[in-house]
Amino acid sequence: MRDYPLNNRCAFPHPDASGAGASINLVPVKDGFVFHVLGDAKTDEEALKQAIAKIAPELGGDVRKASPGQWFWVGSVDVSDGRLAEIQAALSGQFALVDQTHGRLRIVLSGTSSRTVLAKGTMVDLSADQYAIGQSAMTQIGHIGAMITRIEDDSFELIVLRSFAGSLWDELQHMAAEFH
Amino acid sequence: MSSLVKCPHCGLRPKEEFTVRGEVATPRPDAGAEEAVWFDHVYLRDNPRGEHREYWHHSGGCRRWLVLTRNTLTHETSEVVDASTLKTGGAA
Amino acid sequence: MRYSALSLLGNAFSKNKNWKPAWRNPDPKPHYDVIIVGGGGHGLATAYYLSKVYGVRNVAVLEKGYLGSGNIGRNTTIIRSNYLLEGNNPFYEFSMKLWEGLEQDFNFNAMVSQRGVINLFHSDAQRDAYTRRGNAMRLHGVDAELLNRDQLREKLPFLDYENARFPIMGGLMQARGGTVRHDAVAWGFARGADQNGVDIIQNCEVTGIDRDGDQITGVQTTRGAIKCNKLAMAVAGSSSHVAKMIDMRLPIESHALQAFVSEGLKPFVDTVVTFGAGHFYVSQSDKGGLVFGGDIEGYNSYAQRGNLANVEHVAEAGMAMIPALSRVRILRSWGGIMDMSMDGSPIMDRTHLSNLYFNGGWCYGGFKATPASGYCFAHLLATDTPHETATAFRMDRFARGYLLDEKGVGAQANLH
Amino acid sequence: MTSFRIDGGTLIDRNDVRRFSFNGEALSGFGGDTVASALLANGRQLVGRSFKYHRPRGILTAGAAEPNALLTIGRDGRRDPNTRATMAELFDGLEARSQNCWPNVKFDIGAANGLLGPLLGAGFYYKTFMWPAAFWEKFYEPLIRKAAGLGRASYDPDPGYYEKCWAHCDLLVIGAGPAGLAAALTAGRAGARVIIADEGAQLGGGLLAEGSPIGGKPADAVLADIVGELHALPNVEIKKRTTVFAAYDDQVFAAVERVQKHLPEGEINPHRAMERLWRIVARQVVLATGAEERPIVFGGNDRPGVMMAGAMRTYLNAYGVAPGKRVALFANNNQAYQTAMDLEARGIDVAAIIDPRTCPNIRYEGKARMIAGAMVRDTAGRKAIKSITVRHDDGRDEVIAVDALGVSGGYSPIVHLACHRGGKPVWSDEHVGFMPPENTDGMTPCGAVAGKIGIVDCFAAGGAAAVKALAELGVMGEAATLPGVTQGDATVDHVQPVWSVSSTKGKAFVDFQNDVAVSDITLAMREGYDHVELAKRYTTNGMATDQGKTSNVNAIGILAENKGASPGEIGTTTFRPFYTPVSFGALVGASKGMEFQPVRKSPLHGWAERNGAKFVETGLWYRSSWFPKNGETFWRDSVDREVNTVRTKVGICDVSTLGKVEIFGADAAEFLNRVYCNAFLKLPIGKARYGIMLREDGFVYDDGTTSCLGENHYFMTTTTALAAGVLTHLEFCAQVLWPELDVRLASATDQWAQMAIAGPKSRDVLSKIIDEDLSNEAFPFLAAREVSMFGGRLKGRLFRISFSGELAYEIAVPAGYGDSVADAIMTAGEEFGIAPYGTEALGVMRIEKGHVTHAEINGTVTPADLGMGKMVSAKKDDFIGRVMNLREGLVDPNRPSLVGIKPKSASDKFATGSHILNPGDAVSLANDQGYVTSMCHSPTLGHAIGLALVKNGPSRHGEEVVIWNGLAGTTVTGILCDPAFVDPENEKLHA
Repeated sequence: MRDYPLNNRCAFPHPDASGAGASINLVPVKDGFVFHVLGDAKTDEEALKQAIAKIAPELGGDVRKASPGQWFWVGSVDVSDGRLAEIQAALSGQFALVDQTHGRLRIVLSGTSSRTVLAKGTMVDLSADQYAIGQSAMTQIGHIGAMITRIEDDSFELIVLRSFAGSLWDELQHMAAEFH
Repeated sequence: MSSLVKCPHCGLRPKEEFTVRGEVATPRPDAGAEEAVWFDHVYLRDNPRGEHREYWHHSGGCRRWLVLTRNTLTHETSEVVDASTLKTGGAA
Repeated sequence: MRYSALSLLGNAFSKNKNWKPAWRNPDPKPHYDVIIVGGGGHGLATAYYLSKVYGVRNVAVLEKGYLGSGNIGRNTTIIRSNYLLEGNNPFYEFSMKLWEGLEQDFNFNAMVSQRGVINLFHSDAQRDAYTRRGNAMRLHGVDAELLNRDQLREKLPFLDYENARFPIMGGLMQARGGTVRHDAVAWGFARGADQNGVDIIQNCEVTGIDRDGDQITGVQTTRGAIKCNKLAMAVAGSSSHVAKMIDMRLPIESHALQAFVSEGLKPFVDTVVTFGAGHFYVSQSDKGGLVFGGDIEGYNSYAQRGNLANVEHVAEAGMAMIPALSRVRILRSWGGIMDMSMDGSPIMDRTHLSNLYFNGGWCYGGFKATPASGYCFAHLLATDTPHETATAFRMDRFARGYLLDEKGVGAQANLH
Repeated sequence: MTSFRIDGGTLIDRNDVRRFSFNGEALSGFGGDTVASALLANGRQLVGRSFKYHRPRGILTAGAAEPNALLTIGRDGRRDPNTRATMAELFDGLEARSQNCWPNVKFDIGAANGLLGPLLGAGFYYKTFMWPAAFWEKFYEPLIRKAAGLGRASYDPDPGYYEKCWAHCDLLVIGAGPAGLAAALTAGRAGARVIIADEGAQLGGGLLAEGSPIGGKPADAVLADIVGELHALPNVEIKKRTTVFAAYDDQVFAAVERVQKHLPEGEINPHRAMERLWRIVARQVVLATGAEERPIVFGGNDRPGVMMAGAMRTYLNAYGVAPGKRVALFANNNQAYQTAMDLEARGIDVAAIIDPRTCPNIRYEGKARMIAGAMVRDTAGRKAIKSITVRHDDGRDEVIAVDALGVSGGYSPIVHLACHRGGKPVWSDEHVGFMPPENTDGMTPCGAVAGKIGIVDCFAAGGAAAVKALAELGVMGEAATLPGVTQGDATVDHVQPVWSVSSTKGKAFVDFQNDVAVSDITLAMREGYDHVELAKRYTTNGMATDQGKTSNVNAIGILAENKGASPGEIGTTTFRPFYTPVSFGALVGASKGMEFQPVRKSPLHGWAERNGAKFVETGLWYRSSWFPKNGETFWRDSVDREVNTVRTKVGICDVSTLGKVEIFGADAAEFLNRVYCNAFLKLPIGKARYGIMLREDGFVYDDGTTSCLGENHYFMTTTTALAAGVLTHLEFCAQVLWPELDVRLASATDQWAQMAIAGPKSRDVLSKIIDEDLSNEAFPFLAAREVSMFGGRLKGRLFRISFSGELAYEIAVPAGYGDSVADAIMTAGEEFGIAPYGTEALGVMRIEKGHVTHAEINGTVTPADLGMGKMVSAKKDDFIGRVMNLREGLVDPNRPSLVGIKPKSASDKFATGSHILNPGDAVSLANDQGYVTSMCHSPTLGHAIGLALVKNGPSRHGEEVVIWNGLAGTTVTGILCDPAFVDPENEKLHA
C-alpha cells in the first residue's frame, strides 16, 4: 500500500469553474499554506513578523490578525511536513503553530462588483476609505464565518472553514449571479 | 448597543456575530468557598433596570469574550472591554 | 351586568348607550388584607380566584400602567399543557382545564380556541424526545398524539416537505392546545374580580415596600401609602426590579421577546405549529393575522422592543417551515419582557419575609399558565401551603438542586 | 364608463400604454401610473369591501397610508394579497382583484352585516357566543374564522429571488420630498457619504404633486435639476422604491427595496432580487418623512368618492386624473384651497369648499363657493358618492350634489421612525398633531414631519437639518440654496381641530379598514376601556394593515374630546416597527429552502457518496447514516450487516464531524484538569483519556477524549453536537475565569479527516498503510500519537480508542487526503471483508456496549446518574462544577440512573421515549420510574435492547418492569440489566 496514490482533494464543488462574469470573478486558491499562529494575548504582530523573517523568509510574511495574539499566516508555496515541523520547533515557546492548510480554504473574489457582492453578506464596511489593501476581518458572510482580506482595490481573499466551503461557494455564486 | 457592538479588537460588528451569555455574576468563588457562595454565583442575578455588565462572546469574529456595560432600558452601551481584564485589570 | 346574547340585543336597541363599565375605577383604600402587585394576567387571575374560591375579598391589585399592559397583552396567545417533567405537567394541565371552563366561569368570551398545537420534529433524536414527552403527558392523562409524516401532511399540507434543509419527520400533537384572545383574558379576570369586590387600581406604581423586621406592612405607591396583611408579587418581567426594593436577588434575568403579526389573511393555518429546526411558532388569529414568534433577543432588557437580527431569524425559520409565507407581509412586531429563570420554570412560593409571596420566572410560558397561576397563587396566599399542582415551584429548588429544567441547558437564563 | 384621464401628469408616459385587468375586466393605463391612478382614470372608484360590514370602499389616499384600496395582485406563486393600489406600480399584464367580497365587489353578500351594525359594536364577541358552551368550538368560531382576514395568500412557492445587504453612510436621509432632497444635496455637496431613500418610484415626494411653478420654474424642472445633481455626486447613493420601515438600536435602519416588483413577469431577471432588505448603518439621520393628511370623521365618510384633498391633487397633477366631474372640498386648513385652485385650473367644477373655521384667513380667488363655519354632516350614494349634506353654522342643512369629496383634517407628522426606539411623540396645539420626540439622538426631523408646510420652508428646513447633522460628524456644510416659491403657495394658517362631526347621522368611520366607527370608541369609553391602549385593543382601532395611519390621531382626538382632555394627555399608542408591512421574502433573503442554513460537509462526504451512503442531517452536518449494499432496501438490513461486519471483521466509519481542539501552553494540563471533572494533570505524552466535562451547575455538559501529543500540546475531541459549545466554554474558562493560565486554543475540526477503523481485523488493515508497529505492546489501548503513513508520504494521528467496544482505532489525516486514505483503507481491508458503516451502526454498537451519548447526557444528568460517579475526582480541589455537583438534589439516591433494558420475551420490541412503570402500578405520573433513552435492535444479541434512566436503576438489575408507550398504545414487559450488553469485561478493547 506504500504506493497507493494520494490526492489532495479540493473541497469546492466545481474548483475549475471560476464563475467569471463581466464584473465579478470567483477563483479558489489551490496551492499554498494556511498556518494558525497562537501567541499569548500580549504578543504583537511585529514580533511574529520578525520571527518569520528569521525562521522562514522563503514563505513570506503575509500574516492576518484573527484575534489578540492569533494570526493566520498564509502563503502561496506548498510546505512539506518536514519543513513545517522545523518551523514549529523554531517558533515553539512564544508561538504555537497549527497547520490549517486543509481546514481553512481560500477563495479570491475580484471585479468591480466584488464589494457589492460582499455587502450582501458582511456588515463590515469594505469601502476603500474604510478598508485598506491588506486589511483583514474575521466576520460572517451570511450565516458562514469567514476572514476577508482586501488584496487589491477590487479584489478580496476569503478564508473559510473547509466544511463550509461548498456552501459559501454556492452563496457567492448566487450573490454574484446578477452581475454575470 | 444591541444591534451593533464595538468589539475592542474588531471594531463595529452586528449582533449576529455575537453570542450573549448573560450577567457578569459575582466572581467565581474560591475552591473552598461554601455551597451558599457558589449558589449565589451560579444562580442569583442583580438583573438591574439600567446599567448592566454582561458577557458577550464574539463567536463570529475574534472569538474573544467581552464584557459590555450596557443599559437594559435604553440599550446604550457605555463600555466594551475584553473579559480577561476583569481579572487581570490590564489590557488583553 | 351579565353578558348574554339577550343583553347584547337589548343594548343594540338602545343604541348601546346603556352598557356599564366592565370594572370600577376606585381610589385605593388605606388597608387591604392582600395587595397584589401587578395588574397583568397573573395578578388579576390571582385576585379573581382569591375572591371567588377562597373568599378573600378585601384585595387590591396595583397596576403601574393600564390593566393588562404587561405580557398578557404582548404574547402569541398560545395555550398548551405539553410538558415533560413531573413538577410541571400537572400544573399546566390544571391550567388547561381552567381554560376549558373559563368563559362560562367568568362570563366573558375570551375566545378559547382549542385548534391543536403541533410540535414538528426533524430527526430521530427529536422524535425520541417527543415520544418521551408525549408519554409523560399521557401518564398524567393529558392528550398527546405522535403524528408521522403522512398524518402531518394531511393536516398541514403547506409545510415544506420537499425542499427542506431539515426535512420534517412528524409531529407531537396536543389537540386540546390552542389559542386565546389574550387581552380578553385580562379583561375577563378584571371584570370578575371587580364584581367580587376586588379593587383594581390602575396608574398606581409601587415605589417602595414598607417592612417591620421580617414583616411587610404595606407599600408606597404613586397614589399614596397602602397597608396590607399580605403582599403578593405578580410582576413577571420586572420581578428583580421590585424584589430589589427589599434587597432580594433572584435566579431570574429579564429578556425581551418579540412577537409578530402579519396582515390579515383568509384562513391559512388552522392549528398552532412550532418548527423543530429553528425557533418559530405560528397560529392564525380570529381576525386573520398570522401571529408568530421566535427566540428571545438574548441580552437582558427592560425595553419592550427587539432588534432586526432576530426579526430576520424568525422570518427565516418561518419560511423554512412554510415556503408560501414568502409574499405574506409582516405587519407589526412588539416586545414583551420575560422573567427568564435559571432553570426555565416558574417560581411560586413564600419568601424569606413571612408575609411576602412571590410569583414569577415564567419564561416564555406565562400566558398559558395564567388561570392556574392565579388559582395556585391564590391558594398559597389563602392557605400558606402550595397548591397540589404547584409544589415543585419552590424558591429553594436551585440551592437544593431539585431543578425543573425541561430543556436541560442549565443555569443560563437566556438558553431556556 | 367614462375616462377621468385629463391633460398633464408629470409622472405618466402617455406613449407607454399598459394593459391590466381588474376583477377580470381588461383596462389600460400608462407607464408611471399606480394601480390606483389607473383605476381612477378608468372611472373605477369602487375597489373593495370593508372588513366587518363589507361596505363599498374606494381609494382614499395616494400613498402608503391607504386603508381601503387593498387588492390582490398577481397569481400563483407571485400573488401578493393586501397590496395597496396606491403603492403598486402599473405594469403590462398586471392582474388585480378586489378582496373580502363575494360574489363580487359590486354585489357582496357580506354587506348584510351592515344591517346588524348595532349588534356588532366594539367587543360584541366578548359578550356572546358562550352558550351553549359546546357551540363555540363547533359553530360560532368556525363562522368567525371564515369571515376573518382580507386577502387570500397563495400556498404556491414564490419563484422570486430575494437578498439582504448592508450599507453604511455618514448621513441617511429618509424621504426624498423637498426637505429630504435639500438635506441630501447639502450633505452631498459637503462630501459626506449620503444615502437618500424614498418609498416612491420617483424622488420628489410632495414636489411631484406640485402644480405651481417654483421660483418661476415648473416644479418638475426644479425637481429634475436637484435629482440630476444628486445623481452626479459619487458620494450620494439614491435608493428609490425603498421604504425605511424600522429604526433599531445603534442607528441601524431597516429598509426594503422593491427591486423588481414593478416589472411584468417576462422582464424579471431571475438572478436579481425581487425585493432587497437593506440594513443601513448610519452615523447621522435626517428624517424627512413628511406628514399624513388626516381624514375628518363624519357620516358616510367612507363612501367611494371621498378622498383626501391632497391625494386629489396628486392624482390631478402627477397622474393627470380627475377625481370627479363635480367636486367639493371639506377642510379645516388652507392646503385644501390649493387643491381647489388646481382642480379649477384643469376645468373641473368645484362645487363648494366647506370650512369649519368661521373666518378662514385665506387668499382664494377661485370660483367655488366658500362655506365657512360649516361641516359636512353626511354623504349619500350607494356605491359612489352622489351628494353631501352640509350643516351650516346656523344649523341649516343643505344637500349639494357632487361625485367626489376631498377631505383634509390637518396633518399628522409621520413620526414612526423617530419613535421605534422608545421615544414618545409630543402633542403640539400649534400644529394640531403629534410631533417627533424631543430627544431623537442622531436623528434630525425636518420639513413636514417637524411641522413645516410649503415647499420653500421644507427646502430650507432640509438644508438646515443636514448642516446640523454634518456638524455632529465634524463636517462643515452649507445649506443648499433652492428656488423659492414665488406664487401659488397657499399661506399657512391655523388648523382648527375637528375630530368628528357631532351632528352626523350615518356611520362615521374612524378606522376605515377595521370598520371602527365613532360609536365604537364611545362605547369602549362607556365600558371602562378609556385608556388609549385599551380603547385600541377593545375596538381594534389602528390594528389593521395600515396601523392607523389615517385613524389613530382622530381616535385620540375623539377620546380627548369625550374626556375633556387634550390629545397630549391621552397620548398615542406605541409606534412599533414596521412602518409599512414587509414581506417574509425580503426578511429571509436567500436563506430559504435548502439554503435555510449552510451545509457542513465532511472531507469524506465524497467518499461516502461513492460508497452509496444515505445521509442524515446532524446539526449543520450531513453524516452518513448507513451504506446499503447488494439490493438492501430496508435500512435495518444494512445496519445489521454493518454491525456484524464490525463485530466479526472490520469496518470504517467517518468520524470527522467530532469537534477537535488543539490546546497549547505551559498551563494546558492544569487547564484540562480544571475543565474536566476527572484527573488530567498526569496524562503522559502519547496517551488519550476519556473525560467528562461538567457545567458549573454540576450537571454533565459533554464527554470526549483528550490526548497528550507533546509537551504542552493536547488534542481534544468533543461530540459533534456540542463542538461549538465546548470550544466557546473552553474559551470562557481560558479568557474569563483563568486568564492567568498560559493556554491557547485552536479549533482544528476542519483540518482533519478522521476515521474509526473498528473490529477484530482493524489492526491488520491499518498495519498495511501505517509505517509503524501497531502491536498491542507498541500501541496499546488509549495510545495516541503522530504516525507515518504510506512509506513516509503522509503523516497522520492515530488514537487507539473505541466507541463500538471492539479493537479499534481512529486515524486522522489532513482533510484533503481523507478521500484517498479512506479508499486506501477500503482497499487494504478488502481481504478482511471491510465495510463502511454509518452513524446508525455506530449507535447500535454503542448501545450494545452501554456507552452514553447526548440521548443520555441530556443536560439533567450527573456523572453518577450515568454510572460514572467514580470518575468525579474527590482529590482535586477545584474543577468546573465541583461544588454544585454535591447539592442534595444531585446526590439523591432516588435519581434516575443508567441501566440496560431488554424485553422479557426476545421477540418484543419497544420504543425510545417509552416510560418505565413497576408491574401492577397504576398508569400515572406519580408512578413513573424513568424512561428509555436509547434503543436498537441488537444484531449481536438478536433482540431489542435499550438504555434507560430509572430510579435506583443500578440496584435493580434483573427486575421486571413495564415498558409503557401510551402514544403507541403498547406495553412490554422488560427486564432491567447491566448497560454493557456486549463484552462487559472489555476484553475486545484490549485485544
